[in-house]
Amino acid sequence: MKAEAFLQCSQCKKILFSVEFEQLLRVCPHCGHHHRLLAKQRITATFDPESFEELDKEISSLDPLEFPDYEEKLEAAQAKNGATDSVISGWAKLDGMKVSAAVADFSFMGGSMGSVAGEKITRTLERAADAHCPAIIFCASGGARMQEGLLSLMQMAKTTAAVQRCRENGVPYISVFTDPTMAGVLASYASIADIILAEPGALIGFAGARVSKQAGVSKAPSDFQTAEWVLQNGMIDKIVHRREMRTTLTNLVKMLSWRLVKHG
Amino acid sequence: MKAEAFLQCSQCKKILFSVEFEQLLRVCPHCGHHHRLLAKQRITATFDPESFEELDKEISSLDPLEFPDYEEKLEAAQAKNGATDSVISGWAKLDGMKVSAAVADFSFMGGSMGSVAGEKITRTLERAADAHCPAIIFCASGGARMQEGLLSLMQMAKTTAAVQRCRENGVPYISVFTDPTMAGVLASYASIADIILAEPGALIGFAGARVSKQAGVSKAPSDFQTAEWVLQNGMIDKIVHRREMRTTLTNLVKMLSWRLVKHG
Amino acid sequence: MAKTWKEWERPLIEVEENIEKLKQKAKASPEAEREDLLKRVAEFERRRDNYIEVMYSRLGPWEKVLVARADQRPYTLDYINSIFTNFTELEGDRRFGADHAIIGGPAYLDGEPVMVIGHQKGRNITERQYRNFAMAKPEGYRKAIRLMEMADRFGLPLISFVDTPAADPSVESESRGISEAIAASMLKMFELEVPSVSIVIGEGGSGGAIGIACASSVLMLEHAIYSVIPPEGCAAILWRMPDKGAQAATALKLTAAWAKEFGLIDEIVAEPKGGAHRDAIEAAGLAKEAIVRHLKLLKKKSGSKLKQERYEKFRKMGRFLSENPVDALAKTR
Amino acid sequence: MAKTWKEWERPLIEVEENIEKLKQKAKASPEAEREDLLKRVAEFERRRDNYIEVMYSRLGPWEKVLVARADQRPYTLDYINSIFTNFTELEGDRRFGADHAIIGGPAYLDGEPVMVIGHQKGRNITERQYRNFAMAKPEGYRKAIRLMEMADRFGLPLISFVDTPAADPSVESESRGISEAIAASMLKMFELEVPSVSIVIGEGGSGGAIGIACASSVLMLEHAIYSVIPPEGCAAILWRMPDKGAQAATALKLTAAWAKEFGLIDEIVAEPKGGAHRDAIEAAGLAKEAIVRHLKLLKKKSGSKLKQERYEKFRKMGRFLSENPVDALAKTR
Ligand SMILES: [Zn+2]
Ligand SMILES: [Zn+2]
Repeated sequence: MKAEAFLQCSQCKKILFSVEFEQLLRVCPHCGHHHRLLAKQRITATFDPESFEELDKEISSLDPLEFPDYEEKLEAAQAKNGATDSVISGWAKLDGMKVSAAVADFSFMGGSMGSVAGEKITRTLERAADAHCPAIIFCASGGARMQEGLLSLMQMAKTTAAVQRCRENGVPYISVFTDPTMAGVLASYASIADIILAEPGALIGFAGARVSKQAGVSKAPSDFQTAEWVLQNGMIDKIVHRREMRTTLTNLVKMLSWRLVKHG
Repeated sequence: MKAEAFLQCSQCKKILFSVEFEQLLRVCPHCGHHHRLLAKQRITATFDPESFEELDKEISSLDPLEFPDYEEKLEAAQAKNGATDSVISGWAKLDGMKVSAAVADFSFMGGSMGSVAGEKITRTLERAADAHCPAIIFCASGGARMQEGLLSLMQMAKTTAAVQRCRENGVPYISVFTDPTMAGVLASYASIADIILAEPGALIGFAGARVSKQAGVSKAPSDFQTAEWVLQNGMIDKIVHRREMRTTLTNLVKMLSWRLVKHG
Repeated sequence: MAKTWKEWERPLIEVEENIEKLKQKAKASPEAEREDLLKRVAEFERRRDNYIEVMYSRLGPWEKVLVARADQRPYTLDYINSIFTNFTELEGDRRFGADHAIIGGPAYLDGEPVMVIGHQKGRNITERQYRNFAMAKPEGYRKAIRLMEMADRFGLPLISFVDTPAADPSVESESRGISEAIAASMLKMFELEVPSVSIVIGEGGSGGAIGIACASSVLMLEHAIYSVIPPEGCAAILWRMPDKGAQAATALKLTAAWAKEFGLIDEIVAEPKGGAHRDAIEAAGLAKEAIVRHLKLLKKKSGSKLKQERYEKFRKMGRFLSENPVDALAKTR
Repeated sequence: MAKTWKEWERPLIEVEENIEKLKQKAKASPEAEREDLLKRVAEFERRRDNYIEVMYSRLGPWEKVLVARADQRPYTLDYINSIFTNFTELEGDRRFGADHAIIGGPAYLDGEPVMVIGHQKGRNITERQYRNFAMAKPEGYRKAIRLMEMADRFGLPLISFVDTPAADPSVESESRGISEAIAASMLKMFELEVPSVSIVIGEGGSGGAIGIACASSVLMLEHAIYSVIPPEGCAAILWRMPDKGAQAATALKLTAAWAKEFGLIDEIVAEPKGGAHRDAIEAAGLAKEAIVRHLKLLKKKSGSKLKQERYEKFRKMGRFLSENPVDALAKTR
């Protein structure tokens, strides 16, 4: 990507300084729209500088179903994004405190969850449970990865089972819904975190808005499937501005893992 | 009460044979209305013949608040009803299986729960938990007994705590909502049974219908606070005709206490 | 009979106004007169303080009702902001919707994390509507249950602030199971293996209150009320006269002193002279001292011991006549 | 390409009709001709049986889709009525409302109690609407969770029948947290200390299916399907042509054989010749045999062992390339 000095906010159409835009963590200074972040940008914006230690780099997607065009799509995504799949996982620190973290990247095949994403999320949660330290997962996904068929569906079960491990070990798990958090990801590990935060305006839903609106009797409100609507419906705990995310996470994680960290 | 040969159904106004009416467990053969039962009639209609062994007979209400007219009301109710308070408790059998049972009687001061009713319900649940046998409670109450003030409110907490004992001991607890099951009784031990059955048409609610209808924005439907409405809202498991109650309870209680009774 | 706290405190308010007038007059007066006027101001203030002290040390049940409902009385968030740091509100019931009549989240108490929940009243019309007059819907209790579970899972002591006229009785709340929600919330409180402290700070209104008040230690502010039914409702039923609230308040024995006398609360927490609304900071300080003291004792106990003692405490509540000598002994408690 | 099971079975239906006509003709014919006609009937019937056998032993993925959705296929209640006794449906989610797309309750299996849950389809328009086409709302999953908790509390093995096109995607279901409900239901299944068996009897439709299919043993009927997305939806996304369902069905590998091949189910349960809809009683008998056999093995294990093995089974699901030799080994499974 070539760095341009100016760019236009896709939401309010105003012209922004690229440098300022990046300093503001890609939040538009005019309309407050939270533009999507790449996984690496998210890591920099959230965790202690230089603290992220990536793991699970050695795994990458196969094409177990020999699904039409899947290999080509994967290769193209890898070439464009630089990562091997839609989730980056590893150790990180928040104000010096070790956390097991995973960050999804919507720009990699719509953040879809196949065997690799499922495995990385599972490992992230298992590492947290085993090391008795908190788990933090930034979600961004259109859902399960169709091209891996039933194997993808089973990642919902697998990651959910791993959440159960965290619960059993008394390890806090916080998920953050970023734009978008949908379908198979929302209906598995994302929604059963101890605490759920969301970025303003993030799209959050089970089915595509078109499908939802066709089904049932109620009309969809204008803010249907936004973070704000979902908060109003009791499904998340808090909408947090990107610039506050780090502080909020740090605060929560410290309070909930008080017992895990020996005090006094 | 003098036995008349005929009586009129308060619901459909049709004339009924008293003898037949009693044989039908006071369910109108014309409109199916389930007329209220006295606690003793309920016991006869439900449990194995002669199996009921009343306990807790030795406790009766005090007037700890010296509440206006409470003593007189109590004495009048005792004289009219023959029982010492609104709940009868003890051991009973269902198809030979021992159960800890309590039956409320709406005719005794509106089945209201004061210290005595709360104590009897609590003992019923504790006996079940301790003896590892199922608990069955027939509810019929307008709510807490105002005349015992905060002591009555605390019966909600006390009876709820006793339900927790049953849960911890893996003892099944079934409550049956009969007409009416309201307020402080509904908002405590009644609603947290493992299984909740209700008689057709029973009035079931937290607040009086007049209060409910004044509050909030939704209009009350015509079947508001009936067993049928409450079933539709997911709050109970099944509406059971009085003549099926014994069989249904027996079946459920046997299945849920399989592990408690040594098999094989 | 005064119907509101403002009406009942009117004499006091008039005194205050007169004092204020005198002060203004003094300010505008020549030096010679001023000294005399200021003396009178001081005298009035001394008398006013005396009056407040006497008035608030002899509050009758109905006056307690008025004070407990006073729209200047500190509410849960006032206590939270004074007592805790880093309070982070968490909202979801994960079932149906947000509820603003019960709030909650983790916070630090003297540097150690706790879970705080409480009914929240509103101070003006907009706020009151937003808070639904602190009448929680099923969602509120289900959120509370979630936070209690979280407290239990992560070992955070639970502190609940009780201040509600009643649970929401609307058709919608009925349809979503307000009764079940209250009962399940109590049940959860009896399951907790962490210490819990409840404090009735204003109105302890029947099921809506007890739903989040089944704690290891239950405290009650000096002028708070705790009742099975609002006095007006009681009067309406007993005498078909809702305006006989004062008589009903007396009959219901809804004061902290009676609750303590009956063994239904563990401690009465003193309020600042003239009531919590005269010094919210001091009120919070007094509440904090009591909460911290109870927590300190509770924290020494194991989870199973806490559970057992909580059970036994509530188990004993009730007064009845027994012909059985063992019960008879028990009832003399 | 056939779009429905009826369309696809049309040749067979025509044969059936011809046989019926011949039978009628034979009945009305004089003795001499009758014998000849009946011989022809017998020959046709033999051929028809052969045809059915061959046809159903070579079903392609799309035909499996049609058969799995067949409106004569036995549904959950058909299996329940054949396999269990004393099934007692319990309805409440204790939160919001009744849901008829998922049913459940305790029942006896060979004289011992179990907890049964399952998606329920409707056979005619009224029933289908009542069952919401077996698309469960949050209430359905929350009821299932309640029944699972009950099963765990009282030590009843859990048996779930999976047969849904998808979870209900309506605005109402979104607003009440269909995603949370599905995830929480899976979570609950991983918490259970009782044995659990799931059996996909028809359509195993994505999240709606896996929500109640995280069992110790997962079985799948021979002609059932199990898919991350309906083939039509997949075709619409891939090729913007929803009518290319057949191609998508092939690409998705949504058959029992593939699910077994990938290690995602434990056993394929044979159906009667010509599919479960040709003999619902035999189909239930075959399903019962498999369920009972799996339960028998599972019952020997402790609660913690069941939990651990269930975890490990699902933990292994997935296929990926790993440069780490330990993973590489694992993936060759
Ligand atoms: Zn903008
Ligand atoms: Zn009648």
